[in-house]
Amino acid sequence: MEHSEMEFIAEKQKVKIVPNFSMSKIYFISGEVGPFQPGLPTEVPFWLAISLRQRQKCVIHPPDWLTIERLEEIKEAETTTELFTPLPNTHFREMCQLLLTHAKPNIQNADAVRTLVKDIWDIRAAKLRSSSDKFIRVQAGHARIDNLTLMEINIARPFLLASLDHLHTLRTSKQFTKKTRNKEY
Amino acid sequence: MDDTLDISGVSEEGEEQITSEQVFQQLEEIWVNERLSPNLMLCRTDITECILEQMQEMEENIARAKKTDLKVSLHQLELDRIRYVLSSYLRCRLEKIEKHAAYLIKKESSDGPSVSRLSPEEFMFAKELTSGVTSHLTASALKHMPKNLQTLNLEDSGKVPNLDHYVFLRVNKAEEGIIVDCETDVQNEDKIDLEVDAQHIMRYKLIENLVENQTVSLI
Amino acid sequence: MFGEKALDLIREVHRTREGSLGPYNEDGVRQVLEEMQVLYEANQQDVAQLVQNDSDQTSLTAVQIRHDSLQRNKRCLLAYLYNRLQKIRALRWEFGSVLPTDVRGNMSPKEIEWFTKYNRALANYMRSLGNGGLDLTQDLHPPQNVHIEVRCVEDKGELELDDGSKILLKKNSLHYLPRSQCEHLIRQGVLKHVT
Amino acid sequence: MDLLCPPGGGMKQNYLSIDDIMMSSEKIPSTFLVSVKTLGYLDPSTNKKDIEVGSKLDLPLWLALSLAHPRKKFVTVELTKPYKATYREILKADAGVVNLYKLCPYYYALGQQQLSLNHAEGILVARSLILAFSDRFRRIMDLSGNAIGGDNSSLIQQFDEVERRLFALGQKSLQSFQRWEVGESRTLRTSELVSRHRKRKREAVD
Repeated sequence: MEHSEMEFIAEKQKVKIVPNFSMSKIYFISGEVGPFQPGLPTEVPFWLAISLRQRQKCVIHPPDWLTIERLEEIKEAETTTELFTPLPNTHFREMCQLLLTHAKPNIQNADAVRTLVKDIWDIRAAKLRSSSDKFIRVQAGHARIDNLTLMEINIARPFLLASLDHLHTLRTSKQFTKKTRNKEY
Repeated sequence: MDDTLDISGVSEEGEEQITSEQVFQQLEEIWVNERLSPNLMLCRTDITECILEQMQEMEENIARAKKTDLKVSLHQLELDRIRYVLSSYLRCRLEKIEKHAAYLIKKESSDGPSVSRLSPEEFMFAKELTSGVTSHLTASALKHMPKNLQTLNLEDSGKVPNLDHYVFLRVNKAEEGIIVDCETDVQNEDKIDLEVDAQHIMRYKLIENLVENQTVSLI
Repeated sequence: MFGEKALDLIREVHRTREGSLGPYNEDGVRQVLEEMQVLYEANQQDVAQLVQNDSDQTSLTAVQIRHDSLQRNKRCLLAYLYNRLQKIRALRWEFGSVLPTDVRGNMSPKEIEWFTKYNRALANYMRSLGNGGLDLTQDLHPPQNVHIEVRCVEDKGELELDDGSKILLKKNSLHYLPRSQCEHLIRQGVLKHVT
Repeated sequence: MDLLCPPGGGMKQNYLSIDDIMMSSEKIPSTFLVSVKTLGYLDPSTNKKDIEVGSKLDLPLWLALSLAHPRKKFVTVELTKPYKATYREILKADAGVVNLYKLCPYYYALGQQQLSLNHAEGILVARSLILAFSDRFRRIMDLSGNAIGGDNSSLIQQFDEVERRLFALGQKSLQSFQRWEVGESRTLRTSELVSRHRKRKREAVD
């Protein structure tokens, strides 16, 4: 899928906003939100938060995990283990991107946060490359990939899956030689 | 204004009530699965028709309402989002149907109506498509060939979905003893258990029915 | 070797696989069909002789080679035609139901006929969705805003919007339009999305 | 990807595939076990009327596969050079530096096709193909992940057709991620086919 579609799916996630207007509940097809009271925090899907923000109708509050402290912990964990550590959100990258774009004033040390997110991302990308290589080398037919986030999967998908498909046809044809070696077909 | 835009649960005769929210969630689920699976998945007109109805109702409400109203424009945005998911889902199906039309038509008659992959409209489209391709190939080449070479069997020469394609998946419901063949030199079967929330890479063929019954989701 | 002319057609498709549709090679197709006719007639003669003298293994092999060559030529021709249809199909989704004249100029009359049929089948299907139909050639990207700002790249005359209002698409004019109503025009390069 | 269809049942599936047709036109050294009446002109090395027993001819794969079929045995075929022991050894030593494209643009696919010709070495060839790909995988992955901006055309030239497709897939995904990262994917754009078409038209006018 397109990366922008991953973002689109991530925009379904709830985020805390503080509105500056009042409005009764909205009954969307995809669920109800509100009511809205000026100054009273409420949770809405991200796409709605962005739209309200663009009209200067609210401020968006970042989730607890988008802090330097928490991200440094994650980075530390990511560096010290060989496996992928669990990230606070399966849409980690998309959420960070959306928050840094639309909730920047409410994020403390936004630039440092951005750098940390990038660092974590790069460490994991390197890990993903070496584990993909290992996967191909041992010729396993199956792998467990817990804690990989959806964007990571989406970036790796076309290349990795096509490579696995290629390897699979090579292995199938090897079996084909074995099966047909002794008999006419 | 509020009341006109209120959408209550959708009732299906004799079945438990499901809300439009749940229907939309299901649409998103089948959308992603369809996008990531190598073959055409079972047809879910129950979901798409329900969504189309909901969308139409909302469109009518919006058309009646004041354009400048904030709430109306938010509803419009949601509508655009839903239309995107639905269009992308149906478009993806159409692409697969075009690719495997002859195969799907044949399968439809061999599988019987209980496991329909094509909606009646999709079936019609597939039919028109294969007949168009056949008559083009016949008129442009086959009928000018020696008699014994004029046959064309699109089902046989057409493309078949590659069910051996690898996929990423996440487990929704636990399932034990899934066979994943370990294809090293020694061919022996390897079994694994699927734990909830675990993520795997394996060949689609091994879990095809688990995707259809939503035990696992493609990611 | 037999089948070389047919392979030339295939190479042609291979060379232009990333690009637009090349001109229909009517001459090439005719030459392959001619080669097939020659192969077929030679085989007819050999088979007639084989019937008279069934021990003649040497012409049996020749028959086999010509038979394989006939099948090969057939496969190449069908693949040539089929892959062109695939490309024409892609053009339908990019350009819309009316193709530019020079693109049409590269199509054979039968390909144009196929294109018309494809258009009709697609339109029938899209019309069947919901009450008012659903245009699947739109909404190709996830929406962000209901309205977007666009600049007109060329003079295109009047555009009537769904709500009945009309706007004039004049070169370099700026407009704020519902995304759903200008997506096609952006894809076709008439409007440019300004951000 | 069409190129990724397994051999064996693959021919039917690939009937209309351009790549498969290109691949099956590769030449296979064959020796005739029978003579062939009147088709001597197919052998450019002689002026004889017939193809005689023992004639050596490079036949396209599609024809070699048929004539070498165990039920017919009209010809015997030799494993083509790039799959023989010498080359297998080179690949084994360092698969990464070999220019596969030069050996055969469809290196893996042609190798697979020849397995079905019952060469005694079949299993060795099959193993060599698998090892070659596992060895080269990392390089293809890394290049497709780093190639943005830089000129890697010389390195890509060493990739066979499948590898080139894989490379393109990886690169496309990464480039589109970078576009997304800077917010460019939010802008609606003219379709690529349309812009290419317009560009060509402009060039034609100039």
